[in-house]
Amino acid sequence: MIKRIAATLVIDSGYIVNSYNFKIHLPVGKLKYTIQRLQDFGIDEIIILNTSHSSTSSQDFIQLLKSIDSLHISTPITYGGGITCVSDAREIIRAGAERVVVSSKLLVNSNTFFEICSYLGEQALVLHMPIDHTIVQSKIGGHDLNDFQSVMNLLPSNWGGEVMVSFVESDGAKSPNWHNVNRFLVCAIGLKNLILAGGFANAQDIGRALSFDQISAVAVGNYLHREELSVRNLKLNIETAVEIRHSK
Amino acid sequence: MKKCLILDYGVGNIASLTTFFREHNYIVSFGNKIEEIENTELLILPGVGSFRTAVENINKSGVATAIQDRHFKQKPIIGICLGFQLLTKESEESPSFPGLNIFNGFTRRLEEFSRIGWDKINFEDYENCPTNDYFYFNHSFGIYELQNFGIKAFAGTSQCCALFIENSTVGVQFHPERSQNAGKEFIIWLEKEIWNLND
Amino acid sequence: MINEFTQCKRCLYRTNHPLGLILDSNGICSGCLVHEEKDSLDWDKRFKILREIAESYKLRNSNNYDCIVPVTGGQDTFFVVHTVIHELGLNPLLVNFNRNFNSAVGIKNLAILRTSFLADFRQFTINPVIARKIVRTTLANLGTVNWLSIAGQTSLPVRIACELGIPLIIWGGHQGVEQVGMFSHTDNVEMTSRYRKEHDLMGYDEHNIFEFDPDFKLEDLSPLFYPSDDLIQKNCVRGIFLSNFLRWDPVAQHSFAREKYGYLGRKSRRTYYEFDNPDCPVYLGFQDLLKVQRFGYGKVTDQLVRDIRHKRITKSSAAIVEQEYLNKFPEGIQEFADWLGVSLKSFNPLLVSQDKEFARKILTEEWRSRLSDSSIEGDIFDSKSEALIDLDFTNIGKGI
Amino acid sequence: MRYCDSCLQPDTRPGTLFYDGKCPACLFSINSQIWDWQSRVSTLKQVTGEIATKSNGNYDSILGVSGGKDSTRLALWARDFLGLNPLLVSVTYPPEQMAKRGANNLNNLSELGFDLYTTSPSPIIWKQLMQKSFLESANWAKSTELALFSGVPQIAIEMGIKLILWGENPALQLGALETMGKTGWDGNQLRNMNTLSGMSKDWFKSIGFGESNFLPYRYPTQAEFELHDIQIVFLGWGMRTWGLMDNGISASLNGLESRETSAFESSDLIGLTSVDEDWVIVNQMIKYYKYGFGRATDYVNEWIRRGKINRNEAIPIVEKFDGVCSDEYIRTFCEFISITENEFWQVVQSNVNKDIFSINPGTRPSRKFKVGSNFP
Repeated sequence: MIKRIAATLVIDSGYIVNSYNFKIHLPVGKLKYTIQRLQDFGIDEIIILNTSHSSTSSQDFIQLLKSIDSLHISTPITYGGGITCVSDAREIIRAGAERVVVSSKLLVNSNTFFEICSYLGEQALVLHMPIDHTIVQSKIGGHDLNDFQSVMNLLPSNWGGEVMVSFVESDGAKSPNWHNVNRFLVCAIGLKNLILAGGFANAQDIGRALSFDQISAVAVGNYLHREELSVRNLKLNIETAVEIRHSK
Repeated sequence: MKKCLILDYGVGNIASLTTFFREHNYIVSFGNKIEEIENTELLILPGVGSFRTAVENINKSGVATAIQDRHFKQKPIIGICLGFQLLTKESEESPSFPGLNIFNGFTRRLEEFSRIGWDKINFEDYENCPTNDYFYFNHSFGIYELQNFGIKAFAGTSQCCALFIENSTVGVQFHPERSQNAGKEFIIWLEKEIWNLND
Repeated sequence: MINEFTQCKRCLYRTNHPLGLILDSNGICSGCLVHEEKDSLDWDKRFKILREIAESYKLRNSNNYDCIVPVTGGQDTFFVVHTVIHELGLNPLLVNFNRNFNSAVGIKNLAILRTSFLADFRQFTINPVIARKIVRTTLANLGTVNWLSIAGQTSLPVRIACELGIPLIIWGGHQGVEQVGMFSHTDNVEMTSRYRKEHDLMGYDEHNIFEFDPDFKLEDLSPLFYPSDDLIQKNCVRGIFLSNFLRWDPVAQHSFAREKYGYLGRKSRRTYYEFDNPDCPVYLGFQDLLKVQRFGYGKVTDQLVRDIRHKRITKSSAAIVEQEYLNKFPEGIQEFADWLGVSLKSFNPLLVSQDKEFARKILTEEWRSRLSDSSIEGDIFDSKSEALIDLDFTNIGKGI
Repeated sequence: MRYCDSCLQPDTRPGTLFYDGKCPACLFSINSQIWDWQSRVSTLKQVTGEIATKSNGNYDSILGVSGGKDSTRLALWARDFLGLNPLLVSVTYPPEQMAKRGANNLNNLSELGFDLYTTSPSPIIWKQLMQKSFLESANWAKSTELALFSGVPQIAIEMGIKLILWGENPALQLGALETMGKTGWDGNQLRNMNTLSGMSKDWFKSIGFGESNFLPYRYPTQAEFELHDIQIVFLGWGMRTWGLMDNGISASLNGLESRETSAFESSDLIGLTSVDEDWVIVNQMIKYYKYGFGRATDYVNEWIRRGKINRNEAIPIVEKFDGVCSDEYIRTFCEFISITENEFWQVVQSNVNKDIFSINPGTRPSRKFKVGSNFP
């Protein structure tokens, strides 16, 4: 499979937001316009992380996913946020998403994770693992490195889904903290299908991340909205030993 | 305007398929009645969900023979992802629930456990292929050893079959409705080369 | 009618702000949060980044301009042009989209601009027949007069950049950052067509305006076309905003422009501050009425929020000032009706359709007299008397 | 100095040749009676139609306008008669120099339903070039004329518009043979107009600015014309009623605001010529002192050719109004290019054609010749 560049769209109070260290959210705009442009730029996948699930259930998000379909969106969509049971996951797939993002809490605290896997098929799941080098088990469910390994051990060795690892400290930054990324990659040797996120905002950092075997995709966040033709230029300027998709 | 029917078997991303085919000038309907299956110009077997649920619903609505009938009468069918697997004999995902057995092959768990992302498809000795572009795959089961004579293509380095066409029945493991421009051009290619369905 | 959206604890904005506003856990809005950076960032370091960008575009070649600067007869044009020429040492081409109706002050400010700086100037005036048609359409369907001039102002400089092969466009303030804190200043957010369509043009760009009025001819709107992605990429066109690189304070910048260049303001009934939009005779008049109807706040609110954040006024006294100005009868409304070629009464159906108390107003037939010829009798506020020899609502004027 | 037998045009205009005692304009108007105007119009329609289709973007042609009589008439004729969709381009004067009626006339053109694209060179540089041209050749318009002519082809190249529309063919109507193209309507030799040629880069740089400050004064080269496949077409070639009065009357009836000041101050008899700014009157006066004919002569010559008045009735009009220019125009002109009125008159007097004018200290130069009779 070719390596991918995904877009992470964090949602708060109904808006896409710029997210800084998972703490500060600044409003960027509605999903509709940004998704349209990301598709124009040939993004490989769109990951929607809805952080406003605490106030509204994922139900109202079904309407939103359906409305996205009216925009002639022919880009794979992955939705996460507020999924606590199989029926949530089923609704979201029916509404048009390809995959659902589930938090590590579901895997650690209950059997729901594996129920969803068997119901939808492992390929429809993304396990979200925020890595927080500063605070262990912070409010947002951040894991430090040995935490990460203990969670990974709960997964069957040939698990068919993907794991999205986002570095909380460089969320929204101009570039990731490569010292910590390298430390993480060492302890993730042998894993595969990892999606890296957190401060990936230029072709050089993304190219470097994609060159590791464990990494199948890099998810770009705030950078998407900062420059014109953001993703398109990224794809043009990435010189990796690894091939990426250039859409016609 | 052409007509197409998305077969309702309790599973699949109905919304995105509807939009996708509407954009190709189809009047899209959704159902599981036998006469609907017989009259529509294109039958679509949607793609996301579990093999077992789909087979159960097909049997419950008793449409299996109508589908097989279309195949023998060269009436256009497209099976997308799970829809493609349903066309085979059976699937390792739900062994005791036999498929439609239109394609002589088996669906088994992927050697690579899952294939998520974009890949090119390479045809086996077939000339006027569609544009050589990437398509979106998202599956953990795949079809191997297809004995039928037809147009066959594989995805990247994988052994599982990415596309198989016999008569006017098309099975694709990838999602054209999620493959941006490549998906659009692929449907146009099918209409011209395989189904000669035009507005 | 209390506005059911929650208000920021520190300023007057509510969460129904059209650009999107988010409150943090303490009830402070994203706009106020980002504004704090104005007193925490090292602005010498920020300006150095801008200088480096300017340097990289300066020595391109001598048979072209170094950059394009979009200009109007108001806002922060003088400060931007001054900064580009005298601080950054660039040789800009000044570009103006003529909205088809200007105040005399606006035309004079443009004339003063042209004679005060060593820079060439270009202006595009769309066919007035088409202009009126567009204004009628966007008035009826988007409740705004302003769509045309924003669509033009945000596309003309980019088109000229592609046509002349000038990659850099330098804008003044980024409204999204300054009003609702969409980005941190340090994000150096640049011009995008997504922002233009979604926020500047309320979701409708020149290609989907046909949803409202199918008998527009596409080529009639060509003066509003935004260049294609391919064309922008081919010419490496990018737009940067000064407000990310220096401590952006329009009030201070206007007084600088007044002292150094003689920048002129223009009084308005509905605001206490006259130097933001002196060039448009509608923006603070009829347009502001429509804005209050739709969003419950007006231009005076924007100015008060700015002053609160710059600690020039407290929130409580700002709330009083806001109520004082929000319901004032706008000036220039008869002139706008004349320009559009309609009577004052013809605005009433639109005004009632946007009214929050629609049902009550229909019952009482109150809406019929909202505007009538007598509305402006004895209009003591005769903007013409204070204007210069030219009248307002001028399309093209001499200026000096 | 010899006069044309049939009108009051002296042979002092540089680059014109009289033939059989007649000036080129008279020959033109005599010959034009017999030309097949219908076939000229259809040629123009066919030529402009073909080139128009090659333009990319929304506009198929581009027309240089000042808002004056010629451009107002041409804009309407090109759109409503030839069916073209022209973009109007105007190179505008600095705000101080532009007349209020000039702004109103540009506005009038816009209100007639056209998109209008104006390009305005920096007034600071414009003023200094005006001063330099005036001090050197007593013709302040030499540098500005280059900007006025260069704006249209520059924008045509920038926007990929292949067809440039122009008014009269100076070679035919004014006898400026150096601009003669392949055919009557071909304007691609316009660059050789004597007022345009002879402006080297160094001349510009001598006022102390860099090359990138003179971009509006760069007339595209012949190679650029060919590379971008640009073709200038003289529409006047196909318009039988093309002339000062025809255009002036038609434009006025379409909203043109003419010059109200009396001809005793402007020598602009009907107030229809160069109405966009007023220091052209100063230039006309100086042209009169150089060549012995001015604005009034242009008017009466056309009236004579159209048989409105005969040569003898025209002579007293020329004697009274040619070379007239009120002190006010001179005062504001000197103020604009920051020279004193003494310096002004020194430059003028050093450019007076002393064969035909005598210099009188303290008053303006006076004619040695009698209007209408060859001299000496």
